[in-house]
Parts: sequence; C-alpha cells; structure tokens
Amino acid sequence: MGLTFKEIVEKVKTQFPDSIVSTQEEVIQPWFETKPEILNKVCRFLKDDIELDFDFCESISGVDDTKNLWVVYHLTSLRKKHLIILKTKTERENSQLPTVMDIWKTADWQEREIYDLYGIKFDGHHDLRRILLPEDWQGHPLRKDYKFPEDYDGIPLR
Amino acid sequence: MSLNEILLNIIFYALALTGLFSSFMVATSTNMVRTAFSLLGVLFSFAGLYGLLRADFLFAAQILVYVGGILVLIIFAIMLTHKIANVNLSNESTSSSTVIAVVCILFAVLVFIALTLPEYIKINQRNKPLTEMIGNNLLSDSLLPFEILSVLLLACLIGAVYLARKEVKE
Amino acid sequence: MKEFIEHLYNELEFLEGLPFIIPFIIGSFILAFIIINFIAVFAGVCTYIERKVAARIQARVGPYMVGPHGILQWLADALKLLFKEDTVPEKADKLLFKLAPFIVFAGSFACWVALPLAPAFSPARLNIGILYIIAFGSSVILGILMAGWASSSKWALFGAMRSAAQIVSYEVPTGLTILAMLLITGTLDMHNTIAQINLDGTISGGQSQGLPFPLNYFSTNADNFSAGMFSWYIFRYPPFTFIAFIIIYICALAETNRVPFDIPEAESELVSGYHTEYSGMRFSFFFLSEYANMFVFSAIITTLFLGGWLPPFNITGSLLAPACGIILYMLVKGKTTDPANRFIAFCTGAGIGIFLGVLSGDKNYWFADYLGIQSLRFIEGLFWFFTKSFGLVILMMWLRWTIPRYRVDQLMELCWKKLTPLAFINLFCIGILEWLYK
Amino acid sequence: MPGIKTQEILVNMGPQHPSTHGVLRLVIKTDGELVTEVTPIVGYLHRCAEKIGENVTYDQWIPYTDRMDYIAAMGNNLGISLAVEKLLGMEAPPRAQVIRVLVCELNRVASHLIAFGTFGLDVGAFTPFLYAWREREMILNLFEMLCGARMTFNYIRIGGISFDIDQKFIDKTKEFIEWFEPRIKEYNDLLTYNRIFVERTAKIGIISPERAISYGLTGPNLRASGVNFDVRKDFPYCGYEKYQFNIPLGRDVPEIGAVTGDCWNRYYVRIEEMIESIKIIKQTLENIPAGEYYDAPKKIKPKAGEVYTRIENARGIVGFYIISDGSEKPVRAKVRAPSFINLSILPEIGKNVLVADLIAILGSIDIVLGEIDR
Repeated sequence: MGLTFKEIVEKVKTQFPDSIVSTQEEVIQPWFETKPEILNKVCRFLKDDIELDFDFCESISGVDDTKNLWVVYHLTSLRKKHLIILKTKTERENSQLPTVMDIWKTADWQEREIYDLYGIKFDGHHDLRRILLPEDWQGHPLRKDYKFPEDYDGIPLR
Repeated sequence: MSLNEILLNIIFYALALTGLFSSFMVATSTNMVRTAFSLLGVLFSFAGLYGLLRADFLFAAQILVYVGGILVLIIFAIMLTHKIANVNLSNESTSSSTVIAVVCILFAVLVFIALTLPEYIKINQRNKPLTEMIGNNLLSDSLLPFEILSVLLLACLIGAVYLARKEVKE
Repeated sequence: MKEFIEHLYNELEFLEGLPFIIPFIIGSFILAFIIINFIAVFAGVCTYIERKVAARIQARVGPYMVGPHGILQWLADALKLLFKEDTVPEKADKLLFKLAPFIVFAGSFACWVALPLAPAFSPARLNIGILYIIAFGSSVILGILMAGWASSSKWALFGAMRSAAQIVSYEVPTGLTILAMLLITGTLDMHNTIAQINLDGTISGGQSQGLPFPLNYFSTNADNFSAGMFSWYIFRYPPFTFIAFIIIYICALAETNRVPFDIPEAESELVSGYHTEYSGMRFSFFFLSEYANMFVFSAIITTLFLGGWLPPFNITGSLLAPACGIILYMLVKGKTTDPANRFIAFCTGAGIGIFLGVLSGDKNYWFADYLGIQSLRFIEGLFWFFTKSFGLVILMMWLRWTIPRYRVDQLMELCWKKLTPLAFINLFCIGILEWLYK
Repeated sequence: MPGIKTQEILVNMGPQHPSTHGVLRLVIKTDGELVTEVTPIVGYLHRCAEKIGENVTYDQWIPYTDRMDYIAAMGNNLGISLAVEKLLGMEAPPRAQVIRVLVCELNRVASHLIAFGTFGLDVGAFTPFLYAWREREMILNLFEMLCGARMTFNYIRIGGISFDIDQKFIDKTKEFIEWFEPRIKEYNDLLTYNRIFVERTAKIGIISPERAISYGLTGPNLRASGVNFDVRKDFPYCGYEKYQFNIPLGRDVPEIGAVTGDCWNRYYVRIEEMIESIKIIKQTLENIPAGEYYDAPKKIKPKAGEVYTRIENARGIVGFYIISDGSEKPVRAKVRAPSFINLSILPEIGKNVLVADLIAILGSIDIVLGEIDR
C-alpha cells in the first residue's frame, strides 16, 4: 500500500541529492535528517509529490540533546497510509529554521509552541509569539540549560 | 377649591415641573445618552398631562409611539453611530447665541398664543372614551392630511431601506 | 377598584365627612402596595416552580432543602439577594445604572394594574386597557437599554441592543394580532372584553353575533359564567383565531426574552446580557420584572383568547372530567409502569369527561353558583384567571427547558418574514369574517 | 454608506466565560454582531507537563497524562503506555489488551456525551446536557468500580493494567449498554433533529476536507469533513483490527440542510461514534481472554532510542513522542495534543460569522483546555 522508509528516502535523494545529512534505519522508527536550508523545499516535495503525498503534518516537536536543538516532523499520508520522520537541527545560540507554515497550516501553532518552549525562531512565520507561557516570560523552559527563575514579575516562585 | 381640585393641581404642577426639568436636562446635558434618557422624562410627563386632561388615548399613544418607538430609535442611533464602547460620549456643541435667539423667539410665540387664547379650553368631564372620536375624526374630516402623512412616512421608510441596502452592496 | 372603594366609603360610618378623595388615595396606595408585594411573591414562587419544572424535565430533584420539598427556596434566594453586596462598576454611569432596574420594574408593574383579574375586579379599570398595557410594556425596553449602556460592559451593551431590537420588532406582529382580536371584541377595555360575552356565546358590546355552527351547539348555557369553553374568543373563527393565538404566544416568548428567544441574555454568548453587571437587589428587580412580564403577557392572552375568568366548562363537565380521568388512570395503572403513559391516560379520561359534560348541555352554574353563594364568584374568577395564565407561564417554562436558542438574525427573520405577514393575512381574514357575520 | 461608520469593538471573551469550556480567552473583534477576527489566547492552565515528564520516571508520568485530556483520560494512559512498551520492545498480555480497548471505548462514550451535552448548552439547550451527565455518571461509576477513580484513572500502566476486572463489572457494563442504547434515539429526538438546533448548526463553520487536513485536525472534527482517517482502522493498535465497527463520516444531509464539515456534522459524527463504541464494547465483553493482566519488568529502563506512538482518543490523535537515553527518565516526552491542534483552526473559520455562530463553532470543535495547555 504505502511506501517503505527506504523508498521514501530514495525518492527524496533523487530529487535533492545533497539534502539528506544522515539516515537512521536500525532504530525502532527510522528517520532521516535534512539540511535546514532546504527543509522547506523538501517538505514541499514530500507534500506535493503524488506518490509521497504527505498531506498531514501530524506533529512537530522540538528536542534538545544538550548539543543541538532539533525539530522533528512526524508526517503522515492520509491517502497512502504511510509515514515518515524528518529531523533537522540548528545551533543552540541564534537558533533559526525556516517555517513550514505555508505547506501545512497546522505548523502555525506547533511552531509557536516550539518557539515558546525552545526559543527556535522560525523564519517566515507570520505571528511568532509565545503561546503557552506569558508574553513577558524569560527564557525557554524545555531547553536543558534552562534555569528555573526565582520570581516572575516580583512574585516569588519557590 | 375642593380637595379634589387641589390634588389635581398638585399632580399637574408635579408633572409640569418634571417636564421642565427634564427638558432643561435635554438641552444642557453634555452626555448624549443622558440627553436621550432625559427625553424619556419629558415624554412621560407630557403623557401624564394628557392623562390629566382625560385624553386617555393620547396618553397611551404618546407612550407607545414616542417612548416605545421613537425614543428607542434615537437611543439606538446614538449608540450605533458613536463609539458605544466609550462611555464618555459627549455632546460638544454647547449652546450658541443663535440657539438662544431661536429659543427666545419660540418662547415668545408660545407666550403670545397662551395670552391671546380667549379662555382656557374647558375640559369636560367626559366618561366616554376618546378613542371613538379620534377614530371617526381620522377617517372623516382629517382623512386627507392623515393619508398624506402616511405617504410621507412610507417614502421615508423606502428611503431608509434604500440607503441601508446600498451599504450592504459595498 | 374605584367602585369597591366607593362601596366601602358609603358603608363605613366613620369615614363620613371626609372627602372621598382621601380614602381613594389611601386605598390606591394600599392596593399598589399589595400588588407590588404580590408581584414579588408571585415572581418568587415562579422561580421555585421554574426550578422544579426544570428539574423534572432534566431528571433531577431540584430545590429540596428549604422547607418541605424546597418550597421556601425562593424566600431563601430573595434573602440572599437582599444581603448581597450591591456592586456598581467603577466606569458605569452611576445614576443611570442605579435607575435602570426601577424603570424596568415600573414598566412591568404598571401593566399589572389594568389586568381584569376577576368579575368586576381589576385594580384599575381603564377603557384603553390593552393599549395601556402595550404602551407600558414597551417602556421596559428603555430600562433595558439604560441598564446595558450604563453598565459600561460590552456584554451588557450587546444584550441591551439585542433585547431592544427584539422587543421592538416583535411588537409589530403582537400589535397586528391584538388588532385582529380587537375587531372581534370591539373594545379596548380588558374587563369588558370578558364581561360582554353573553350566555349564548354572543358578544353584547361588540358586533359579533353568536358563534358559527357547529360551535354554537355547545355554548347555550344560561349565564355568562357558564357560557362554556366555546364562547371564548379563540373559538370564534377557527382556524384564524388559533393562528392568532399561536402568533401572539410566540411573540410573548420573544418579548419576555424567553427561550427560544432568550438571545439578550444568552448565557453561552453574552454571559448574562444586559444585567451582567448587576448584583443583589438590583439584579432581582430585573428578575422580578421578567417573571411579572411573563405573567402579564399570559394574562393578555388569557383575556383575549381564553375567556379570562370564565370557567372552561360547566358543572357536569368539571365533575365528569376528574372522574373519567381517575377511572382511566386506574384501568391503565395495572398495565403500564411508565408515569408518562399514566398521565396521558388521565388526560384522555379528563378530556372525555369534559366532552361528555359539554354534550350534556347542562344548564347548571359552575361551583360558586352551584353552592348558591354569589360572592364566591370573585374567588372563582380569580382561580380560573390565574389557572389559565399560569398554565401559559408554565408552558413557557416547559419550552425553555426543551428547545435551543435562535440566533439573532434568525430571530429577526422569523419576526419580519414569517410572523408579520402571517399576522397581516390573519388580520385581513378575521376582518372579512367579522364583516360577514356582522 | 460613506457617512455612517460603525465602530469595531474589541471584546475579551474569557478567560472566565460560560462557553469557553475552561480558561480559554478569545479576543474577538466585532462589527455589531459580526465577528471580524478572533484570536484564541491559551496557556492559562499550563502546568509544564512535558517539563515534568523529563524529570520523573516513565511510570510516574502516567498520572500527569491523566490531567491533560481529563475528559477522556484513559486514552492518554494508553498512549504513554504503548509508547514505553514499544521502547521496551514488549507487549501487554492479551487480557490487558482487550480490557484496554474496553475502557478506552467506554471513556470515548463518556467524552462524547460531554461534547454532546455542552454543545447543546452552547446553542441554548440546557436539558440535553443533564441527560448526557446522567449517562456519563453511570460510566464514571463503572470506572470507580474498576480503579477507584472517576476522572483521573492512572489505570492503564506500562505492561498492562493496574486492576483486573471481575464478573460484576462485566454485568454492570452490560446493564449500562442496555440502558444507553435507546437513549441515542432520545438525544436525536430532543436535539439532533430539532429544527432550531439544525438551523443554528447546519451550514455553520464549514471546514473543507483540504483545510481540515492542512490544519491537522483529527478525530471527529476531521471525519466530519468527510476524511476517512481513524488510527484504529488505519494503524491498528491493541488489537483494534479484530473488532467490527464503522467509521462514521460527515456527509451532506439535504433533508435538514446540513453539509459536510459543518457544525451539525461535527456534532452528529460524535453521536454516531458513540453507537460504534458501544458495538466495540459489546464485542470486547464477549471474549475477554483469561490470563495475566499485568506483566512488566521490575525496573522500567528502556534502551536509548526514540519512539512516536499515536492512538485515537475521543478528540483525535494523541501522539506520544518519547526519547530515551537509557536511564529511568525520558530525555524528551512530547505530547501531540489533539485539542491544541484542533483549536488552531478557530481563527480561520471563526472569521465573518456572528457571535452566536462563533460559540457554536467553538462548541463543535470540542476542546479540553487541560489538553491544550498541558
């Protein structure tokens, strides 16, 4: 029915030869990593290609592995019933990634959430504000080096 | 003067004073909405005066038409066309000399009428309702002015609908 | 009312020498006091009944703690409201904010004065009765607008605007329907509307003669008081009078802001509409006036359509109705456990009883005259008037807990595109019929 | 008309408002009754569930997942359990699998009852809410019998379930089903085909299938737009492939004027899903295999790796993305919260509707704020 991981990666490779940084197949759920510069193009291809047809962006997650910040895209095709995990990474300082909002509208809030909790700025996002935390909150709590603040607006938190 | 008459006089002056005071408020209040609500007092006290004259139909019609209809429309218009979210809605144009002049002239006319009228029109102590008389009059002697007024009102209505439609199209 | 005081004035010796005006004023004040308190108690009881009705419909128990079966709950509520802090929003227009509840209440209170509660008794018998009630009923809008604007809260303002637009709109079909009924009754005097119904179903004051066949067959009793159900105005020109009844009932729902037309206080949209910012006693005035208004409208409908204080059927019918009902209930009781079915059985039985009673052509008077006590008529009239009006109020409650709410544009559409043309056609048809039967 | 200007008002609907289903704030710009723009502001209930997840062991995090979608908490328990089981490379015993399906479907019914009731409430019908509450109470009683808790169960654990079920529970569940099945017709009579209700909900807030997919809607909201996607069917877990059930989809109903993807369909899909859930519950009750109900290693310490699992909960796909570094605590515990993503469509479809419609749309999306804010 759907394509396997290998086939999907193969298709992406033929389209964008140097886009794939690495692939991981020997894990529970295989994934591949792509360069952030052409993330937008890869995603567009994943969505628009008739055989891939990843019309459904299920989840966008931020991850902090203490060295880099990652953004993980879990994509599903509702028609083809296959899925793919796409990762991309950025530096801890001045972390920036292109937005995929123009491809999947759902990225709007999910990217805002990642910006809120990880501080990754998404280029081209139309309304990048904090979403869960108060607008004047300091820091991005899900980063591993986050220090829990002593107080918020003069209210002691401990 | 019998006690009955004294009482009627008390009610008359009370109503008249309320009417005057409310009219004064209408003229001087800087708050538009308060002005409109002061108008309520004016209309009610006049309705009361009609009631005192035993013009019961006029009394009810005054409240029904002016209070229930026109005043509500006025307040609506004020609320819809101004910054309704802003409470401090005010009427900046205070009385100018022309206004005072016009008011003085109108008052003079009123005084003139009051003085030149031969005598007080006697209120006969009818028990018969006024409704029938008004109805007969409207459909016999005053039929032409009544109908002309109706046509005028209809024209107003159509005009209002036309104006409102135009906005929707845009 | 005036007659009553006159009567007392002539009877009581110690009043001699005093000019009539003094006892008249004192009497009026006493009456006003009684009515105000009556409205308060009435509205209180209404809230209790409303809660019980709601609870019954919603498979709950309802108030149960204060008094037996929670019957004093309304008193506790009133006390609570009395002792609540009377808050005034900081940015409100203080004067208008404080004034608004009283204007609303005064409007609905004034309406009560002209209601014909019993034979030869309405607090003030006005020959423009129904016009007066409509006029003062419409002045309630101003209080609502005042409340909404003075609260300086957007929700309250929304509610007030909606409410005013709604009431003004629905006054059109209401007025047209009342006009149609006035063609039949031929009088604005609410009291006379009922009093002029003759024993054989004709109307003495107005123009109508007798009932069209076959309704006249059932209504040939010997007295106004036992003229029977079919002398009521609702049975005058079926089906047009039925349609009129339905239109005016829908309008009554809309004018009292009841479900499905409760958009001014739609709690899921506007929190609580024009009285969002009110608390304590001021809030309860809005509450009182809502229930007072419900009753006023039901009373108008009762008077215009349901024969006011007249009993619905004669003595045979009124005895046969419960008897047949109980018989049928007993018959069904063994066969079904569903209380709804039992209730239906009882109602069917009662209906059969009424039908038999009407068919019997019984010339007997109803309860009061049957016992030979004329003055009981007053109480009997009160009983029937309140029973009918209250029935309509309870129907409003029933509707409230059954159906959802209209949207504001749908509500306007219903009014202007459906009810108003229908009311016009109805007015026309009733006019023609009245002209034919004249 | 050029002369007259009506002013747009900015209104704060919430955080305390009767129809926001929790502490949600909607900043709406209105032109008279028309909503020209709506901006949801969330986060008032933010409890750092994901941050907490990184600081507690896998087992300890399960109760926190209860508090996300507290209306349908069983699904959340199941999601995290399945994720960690996958990381551990194990599977729960068959008996536990069946009971998991049973409780999840019961919970789905309870959750849809709330959706049904509160939606009625939003369009002004108060009574259906209490009927829904009555039936939900029975389900909660069942759950109380099962694990002692009524809302936050902590029932499904890594490696199985925390308590076995007994014959009494099965009997009571059957009793409930017998009571519940005729009720659906009652709901339909009372609300679904009520003319006013239909007028309020049909053709309101239409979401086209493309838009629904693009916004990542899941669950009944997606299916009401006519997209046939249900994780239970398409990517079965817990043995859902063994059960016979249909996926109710939104459709055009010309008799009453409803079109695919409108509020009425979002509502009605839930009603139909309750029927389907009851079917599944009946099938699970028929054959509950004997044997172990809990079988987990003494110490839950998965190897380094990552896993993303999803389950179909009442409001849509609940995904758990867990990264382990081989210790007792996860490095990253991310939840894909369906309500959060479903709500993100509101600014799009809440434009140029009446205030009353906005409430109906919000009600039809059926959000749980505990899950949005986590």
